[in-house]
Amino acid sequence: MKYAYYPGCSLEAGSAAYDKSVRAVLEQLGVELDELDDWNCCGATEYFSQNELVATSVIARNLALVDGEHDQLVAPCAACFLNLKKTDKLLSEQPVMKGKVDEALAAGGLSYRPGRVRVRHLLDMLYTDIGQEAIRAKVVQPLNGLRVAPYYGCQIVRPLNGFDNPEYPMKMDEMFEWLGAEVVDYPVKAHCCGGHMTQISEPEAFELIRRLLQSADEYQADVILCMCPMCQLNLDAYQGRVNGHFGTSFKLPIVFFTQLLGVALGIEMKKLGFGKELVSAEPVIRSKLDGSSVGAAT
Amino acid sequence: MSDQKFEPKIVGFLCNWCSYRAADLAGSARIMHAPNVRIIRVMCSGRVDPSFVLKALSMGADGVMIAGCHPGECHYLEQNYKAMRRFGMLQHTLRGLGVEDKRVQLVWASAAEGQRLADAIDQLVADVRELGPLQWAGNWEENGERLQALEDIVKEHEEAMEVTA
Amino acid sequence: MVADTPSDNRSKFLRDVIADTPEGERIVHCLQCGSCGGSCPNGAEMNYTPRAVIAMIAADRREEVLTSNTMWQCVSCYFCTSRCPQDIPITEIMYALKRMSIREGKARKTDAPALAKTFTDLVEKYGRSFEFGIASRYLLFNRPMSMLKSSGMGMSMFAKGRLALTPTRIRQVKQLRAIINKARELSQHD
Amino acid sequence: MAEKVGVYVCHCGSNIAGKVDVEDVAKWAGEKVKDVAVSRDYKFMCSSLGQKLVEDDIREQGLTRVVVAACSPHLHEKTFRRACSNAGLNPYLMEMTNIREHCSWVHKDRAAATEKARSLVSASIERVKFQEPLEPMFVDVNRATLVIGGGIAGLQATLELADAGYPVYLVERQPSIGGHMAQFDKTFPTLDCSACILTPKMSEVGQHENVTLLTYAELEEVSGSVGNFKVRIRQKARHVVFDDCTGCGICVEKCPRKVLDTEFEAGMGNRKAIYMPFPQAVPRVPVIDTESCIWFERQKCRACEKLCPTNAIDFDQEDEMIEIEVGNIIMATGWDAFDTRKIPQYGYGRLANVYTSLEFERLCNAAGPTNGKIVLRDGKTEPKSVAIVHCVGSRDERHNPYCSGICCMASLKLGHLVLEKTDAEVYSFYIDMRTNQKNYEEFYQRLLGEGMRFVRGKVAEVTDAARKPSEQGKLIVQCEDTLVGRQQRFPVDMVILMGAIEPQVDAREMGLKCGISCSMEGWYTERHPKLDPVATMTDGIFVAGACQGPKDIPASVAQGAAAAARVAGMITKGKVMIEPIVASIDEEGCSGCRICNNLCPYNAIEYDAEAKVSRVITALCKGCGTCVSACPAGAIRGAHFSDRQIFAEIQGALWDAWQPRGGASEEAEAVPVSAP
Amino acid sequence: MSETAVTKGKLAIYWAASCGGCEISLLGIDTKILDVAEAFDVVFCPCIADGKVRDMEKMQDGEIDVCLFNGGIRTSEQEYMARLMRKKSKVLIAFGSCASEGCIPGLGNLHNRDAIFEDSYQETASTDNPDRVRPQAATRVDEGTLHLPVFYDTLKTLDQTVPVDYYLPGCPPESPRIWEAIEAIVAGKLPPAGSVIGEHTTVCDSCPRTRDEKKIKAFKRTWEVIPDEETCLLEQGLVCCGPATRAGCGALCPAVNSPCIGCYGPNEGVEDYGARLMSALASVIDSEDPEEIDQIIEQGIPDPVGTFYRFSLAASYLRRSKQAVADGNGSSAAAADVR
Repeated sequence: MKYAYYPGCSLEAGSAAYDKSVRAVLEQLGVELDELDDWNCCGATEYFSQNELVATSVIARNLALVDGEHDQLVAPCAACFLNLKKTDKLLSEQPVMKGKVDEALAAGGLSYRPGRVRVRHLLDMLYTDIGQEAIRAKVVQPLNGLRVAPYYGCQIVRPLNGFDNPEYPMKMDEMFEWLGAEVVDYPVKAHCCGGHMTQISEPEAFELIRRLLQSADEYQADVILCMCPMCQLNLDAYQGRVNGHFGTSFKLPIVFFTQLLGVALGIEMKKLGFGKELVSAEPVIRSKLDGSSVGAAT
Repeated sequence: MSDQKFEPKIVGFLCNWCSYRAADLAGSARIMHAPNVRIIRVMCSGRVDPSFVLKALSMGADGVMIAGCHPGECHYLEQNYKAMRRFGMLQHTLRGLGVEDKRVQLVWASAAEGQRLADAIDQLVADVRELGPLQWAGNWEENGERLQALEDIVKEHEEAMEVTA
Repeated sequence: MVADTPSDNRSKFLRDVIADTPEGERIVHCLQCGSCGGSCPNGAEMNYTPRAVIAMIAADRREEVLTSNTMWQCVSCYFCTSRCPQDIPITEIMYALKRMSIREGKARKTDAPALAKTFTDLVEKYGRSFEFGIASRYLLFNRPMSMLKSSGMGMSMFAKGRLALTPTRIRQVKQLRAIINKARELSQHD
Repeated sequence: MAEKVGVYVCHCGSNIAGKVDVEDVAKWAGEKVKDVAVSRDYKFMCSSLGQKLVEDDIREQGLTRVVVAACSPHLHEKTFRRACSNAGLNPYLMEMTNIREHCSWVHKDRAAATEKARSLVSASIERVKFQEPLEPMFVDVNRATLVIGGGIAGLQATLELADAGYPVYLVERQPSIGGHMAQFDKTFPTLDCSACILTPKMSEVGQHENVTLLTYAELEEVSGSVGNFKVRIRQKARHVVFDDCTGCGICVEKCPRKVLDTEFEAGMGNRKAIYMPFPQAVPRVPVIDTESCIWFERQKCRACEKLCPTNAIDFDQEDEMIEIEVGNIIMATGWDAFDTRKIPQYGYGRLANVYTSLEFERLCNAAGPTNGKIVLRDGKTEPKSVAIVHCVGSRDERHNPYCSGICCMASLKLGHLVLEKTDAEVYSFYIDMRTNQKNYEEFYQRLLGEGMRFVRGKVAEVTDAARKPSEQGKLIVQCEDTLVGRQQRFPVDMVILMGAIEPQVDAREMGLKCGISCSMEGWYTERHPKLDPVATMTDGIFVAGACQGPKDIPASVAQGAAAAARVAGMITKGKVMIEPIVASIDEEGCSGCRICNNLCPYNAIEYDAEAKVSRVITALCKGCGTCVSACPAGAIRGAHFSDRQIFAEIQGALWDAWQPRGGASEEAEAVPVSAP
Repeated sequence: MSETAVTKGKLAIYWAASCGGCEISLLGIDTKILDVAEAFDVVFCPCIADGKVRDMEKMQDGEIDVCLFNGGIRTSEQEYMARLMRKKSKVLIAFGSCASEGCIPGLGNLHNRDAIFEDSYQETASTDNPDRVRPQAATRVDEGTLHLPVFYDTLKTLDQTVPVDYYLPGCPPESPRIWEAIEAIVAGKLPPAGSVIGEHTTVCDSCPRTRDEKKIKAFKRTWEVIPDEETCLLEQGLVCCGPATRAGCGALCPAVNSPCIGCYGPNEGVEDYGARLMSALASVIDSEDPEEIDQIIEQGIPDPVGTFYRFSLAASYLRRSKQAVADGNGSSAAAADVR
C-alpha cells in the first residue's frame, strides 16, 4: 500500500511527536508513506475567514502537487484533512469556483481534476485499509490495564466525512479495544477543544478544555488519545493554566493515538515522540503496562 | 416571439400518474415556467419508446423531456425503471449520432412536485437554448450543387443524343 | 417570450449571504428550531445565537450581525451543521459572515480577524505556518498583556522542543504567491 | 375517408381566455388545420350549454372526432366523453387538450401561451384522427373483502363492512388484533382509557359472523384485479391448535421460559415463550415463539403440552397456505416507530433514563410492567423532572422530513400523565406546537394550566456530562430557548423521546404484492391527496390509517370507515368498469422472442409454448404500455395510446417546426429527367 | 409459366450505391433464371449485360414492367438514374437492403463527404496523394468541361429519392425470397403498393433455439463467448438482432451459432429499426441502478449506432449524425440559422 502524506505545519514543530509516531507506526505496519513534495500550509480556518477563493486555491495547490503515482492523500491533522477534503468537494460541486481556482492554479503552472485524489484521514486509513487483523497481528505489547479516553474532536468526524458517526464516533474506540486497552466511553469525545479560541479569548477556551478534561477524569481515564495537533496542544499545553483558572488539579497526559498504537506495536517510546508532552505520559503508561517490555520490538 | 432570440421547441412525454399531474399541480399553484414544452400524455414513462424521441427530433424538436414517477414510486410498480434503462440506451445512441446529452432529459416528478417539474422544464429550456437550434431536417439537405449537377446530366445527355441523332 | 422567473423579494443581506456561501440556498429553509444555537460549544458567549443570526439575515439586519461577535466565536466544530435538521451549512455561513465583516470593515481590529491575518501573512511569506510566529506576533501586536501570561507556557513548549523559532520555507514560494495573487485578483472581479 | 373533427376551445371564464387568445386559436384551427369541420370557442365548455354545443354538432354536422381544449383531462375527460356518448359518438373518439393547467395558468406571455395552445390543439387534432372506438369492459364484484392489518383503522373498516352484511377476511401478522392502540394507556384529548374503548371493538370483530379472522398470518401473494382478487395468505404455525384451545392460559402460566417482550411491551416487560401478547388479546389463543421455546431450542420441557387440558399444543404444526377470493382489499398496515438510536446525541440506549414514547406508554399503563407506576429504570425511583423531546427523527432532513403529526398531542398526553401520577416537573421541548383538531388546542390550554413547561427549541443533545454540581447525576437537556435567544441546560431525571412515526419497514414490499405504490418515505399513495384519500391508483385497493401517512386515532377510524364505505359502494353496484386501455398482441407478428414476458409486473403476458407466441391476459393488463414499446417486432398494440396516435400527436405538436424536406414525393416531379 | 410467355414483360435491373451482392443473389435462383427469361425480356442490367442509358431515355414512360433497383443514392448520377428508372417503370422495386434502408453504405452518414474523401483519398495506408487531389464535379480541360457525378453528403434510400412501389429486404435478399417475389409479380398477386414483399414476423420465428424470459446482466461481444447451441443467443448476452429483424432469411446466422445482425430490416409496420431494437434490449437489462445500467450499456454496446443501425441508418428517423454536418458542407449554415 502506498499513500501520499500531507503532514501539515503543526507536525513540523509543535506536534512533531505526531509526525514521528505516524512514521514509526506505518513503517512497522509496512505501509509506504511518501511525503508530498513542497506542500504548503492548508490555511487552517484562517483563510476561509478572509477569502474563500484564496483559501481554496491555496489548498488546491497541494492536491495538484499529488503526482500520478498516488491517488490517496493521507492527512493526520484535523484541519488539514477537512480543508483538503472540503476543497476537493467544492471543486467538484461548484463549477464557477472551480473555473476560478483552475485559473489561479494555472498562474502557478498547476492543474487539478476534482476527485482525482482521495483525501483520507489517518485513522480511516489505519482502521479501514490496514484493518483489525493486520494490526492485531503486530501487537507486541497489549495495552491491558490502561484506561484510554479516545478523543476525536470535531473536524475529522464532522461534517459527514463518511467513515464514522459524526456524533458518536467509534473507530478509535474499536481500534484500542483491538489493542487490549480499556476504552472509556465518555460523552464528550467529539466535543470541541476550544480550537483557536485559546489564541483569542482564553476564558471561553479554558471552559471548553475543562469540560473535556473533567469528563475524562470522571471516567477515570489514564490518558487521553488525540488525533489532531490543535486538540493535543489545547488539552496538554493549556492544562496547567486551566487548572489555575478553575482551581482544578487535572493531570491527564494527552498523547497522539499513534504514539500509544506504537507502544502496542512494541516501538520504543523515544521513537514515538514521548516526552514532548507537557503532562508527562510515560510514567502512567509504564506503570499500568509491564514497564520492562514496553518498546520491546526495537 | 421576439425576432432574434432562439425559442426552443421541446416535446415532453409525461406519465399520466405523476408528471402529468405534477404539471397540473404547477398549473393550479400557478407556478410559472417556460412555455416551450409541448406536453404529450402517456400512461407511463415505460410507454415512452425511443422512436418517439427520435421522431420528435427528426420533426424539428430542439429537445425532448421524458418525465415519470420517481424510481420505486411508479404507478405501475416498476415500469419507470424500464424507462430509465431505455433512456440510458437512447442517450448512448444519440451520443453516437452527435446529439448533445442535454437535449434529451429524463426527469422524475411525483404528482406532488409541481415545482420540481416546473424547475426541470426551465432547466431543460435553458440548456437547449444554450445548445442552439437542432433543426434536424436541415441535416440531410444537400447543397445547391446537387440540383445543378442533375441539370448538367440532363443537358449533357441531350447534347450527346443530338450528336448521335 | 419572457422567461418566467419569480421576483426576488428576499432581503439584500440574505441574497449576499447566499451568494457567498456554498450551498447557501438552504438558508431559506431555516425552521428557527435552534438546534444550532443549542449545539454550539461557544453559543453561550455569542451576542446572537446562530439561529438568531439567520433570522436577522432574513430581516436584513446587516449592521448588527456584521458587528457582532457571533461568527468570531465560531470554533468551526461543525456541530450546528451536522445537526441542522434542514441541512443548512451553518459553519460555512459563519465563514461567509467573517469574510463580509472584514470586507466591509465591520470587524473589530483585535481578536480573530487579526489572528487570521497574522496567520495568512506568514503563509504567504514562507508557504507554511508556525505557532511561535503566530502566537508571538499576534499577541505582541494585539494583546500584549496576555503575551506575558502565555510566556510561561511558551517557555515550557520551547523547552520541550515544540516551538520552532523559524518556519520551514517551501521551495516554490513564488508559485504559491502567484496562485494566491491570481485568486485574490479573481475574487475582486465579482 | 377523411375524418370530420370538431374543435372546441374553452375560455374557462378568464382562466384560459385571460392568457390565451382563444378566439384566435379556434379560428386558426378551423381555417388552417386539415380535416377540421367545426371549430368554436365558448365561455364554459363544461357547462351544460357547452356540452350541448358538442352534442348538437355531432348530430347535425356528423362529426366523427371531437377535440376539447380546456382544462386537465383529469378533471373533465369524463364529462366530455359522456357528451359524445349522448350524441352517439364513441367516447374514445374524443380528446382533451389541456390549455389551462399546462398553459394559461403557468405562462406570463400572452403570445407565447397562445402559440403553445395552438401546438397543443394541433397535436390533439392529429391524434384524434387515429383514435379508435373502444368499449369499456365490465366485471362482477366479489362481495368479500380483505382487510390487511388489525389495528384500529383495520378494525373499524372490518366492522363497518361486516355490519353491513358483507363477508370480511381480516389478516393480522401479530398473534392478536389491536395494533398500537392496544399498547397505549390513555388517548388524547379526552383521556379515555385506550383498552376500555378498544377492547369492545376487538371482541366484536372476534365474534362477528361475517368476519373471518386470520391472526398470526401474513399476506403472501395477490393476483387478479378489481372485483376478483385471488389472495394467498400464510397462516404461520402457532403450535397451538386453534379450534381446540379454550384460551384458559394454563400453558402460559406454566411455561418456564421468560423472554423480554420487545413487541407489545416495547422491551419494558417480559413474556413467556408461549404467550398471548396481552390479557385482552383476540383471539384468546396463544402462540409458541419457537425462537425462545425450550423444546425448539433443545428438545426438552413440553410443559405446556403436558398441562394443556384440551391437548391443543402441537409442536409439529407447520405454516399453512390459505387461498381466498375477494373483490376488494383494504390496506391498514399501520406504522412503525423511528429507531431513536439513529440520533446518538439523544443518548437512547446509552443513557438509562432516556425512553422512547412507546416505552413510556407501557410504563404508564396500568396493565404494564410497573402497573402504571412512573419510575426510572432502577424500578423504584420516581423522577422529579421529566423532559419530553419533540420531533425526534421527524421534521429532519437527515431522517424524515415530514411532521409526524401526532407527537405534539401525544406529548401533551404523556405530560399530563406524569403530572397526574407524580410530583415531577415536566418540560416539553418543541419546535412548533401543532394542535389543530377538535378539542386539541383546548387540551394544550389544559396542560399550560396544569403547569407543564414549554421550551421552544429543538434539543441539541442529552448528556450526562455535568458542568456544575447541580447537574451531577442528572440527564442534562441542552438546547437553545429560542424565545429567549439563549443556550440553556436543563438537568432532569427522565427524558422521553417522541420518535417519528414511520411506515412499516416492509410497506413497500407489501405494496408491491398488492400493486400499489409508496411515496419516497414509504407511505401508500392515495389516488388523490385531497379528493380521493382512501382509494389508490389500483382499482379495488384502498388504504386506511397510518399506512397512508401519520395519523391519530380519530383520523384512522374515520379513514377506516371511509374505505369501508367505498368498498360497500363497489359491492352494491355489483359490477365494475375497466378502462379498455390495454395492450394486445398481434399473433401473426409475434415471433415468441419472449422479450415482453417478464416486463409486466402484473404477469399479464403469458407465453404459449405450443403456438410460440405471447398473449396478453386482458383482465390483468393495466395499460401502462411498457410492453408495447419493448416489442422489437412492433407486434404489441396499446389501445388508445398506439404508436400511430402518438406519432400523429408528435407531428401535430411540432406543426410549426416540421416542414417535410428531402422526401421523395413532392420533389420527384420538380427535377426533370430527359425525355427521348 | 407457359401462358405468361405470350405477353413477355420487360424487366430492368439497376444498381446504385451497392456491392453487387444483390445481383449475385438474383443469379442464385439458379435454373429458375430461365423461367425469368421466359417471362421477361431483360432490357437493362449493367451488371451482366451491356446496355446504354440512352436506350432507357428513349423508352416510353412506363414501358418497363418491373425494375429491380438495388443500392442507395449517393451521387447525382445515381439520383438521375433513379428518377429515370422511376419514370420508365410501371413497378419500381427497392431491391435489397441498400435501396430499402441504406445498408452499409448508409453508415457513411455518420460522416460527410469531406470526411469520406479524406479517408478514401488520403488516410488509407495504401494511398499516396501528396497533392491532396480530390474528385471534382467539373474539370475544365482544353476540350471543354468534364463532369463527374456530385458526391452527396448524405446517402439516401431509394424512396427518399423517388416513390417506390415495393421493397424486397435483405442484404442480400435470399434467392428463394427473390423467386417468391418474381412469382408473385408474374402471377399479379402483389400486396398493396408501398408494401414490403416479405414475411410479417421476425427472425426468432424461424430460429429453433429455446427461449425463456429474458434478463440481461451484461452484453457480450461475439469473441467473448462460445455460445451454447441450444438456447437463445440474446439470453446468453449476445446482441442478437433477431427479435427485431424481419424473417425471411431462415435464421441463417443463429443457425451457425452467430447472432443475427439485422440485414432483413424492421418487421412490418416498424419505421425505425434501431429504436425498436434498443428499446427491446434496454427493457430486459437486469438492473434498477442507473449507474450500473450505464455501465452495462457502455461496456456491452460500445458502438450503439453501428449495432442498432448497421443496415438502416439512412432510413432511420434521424438518417445521419449531426456532427458531420457541423464541420461539413453548406447545410451547416442552415443549421446555424436562428429562427
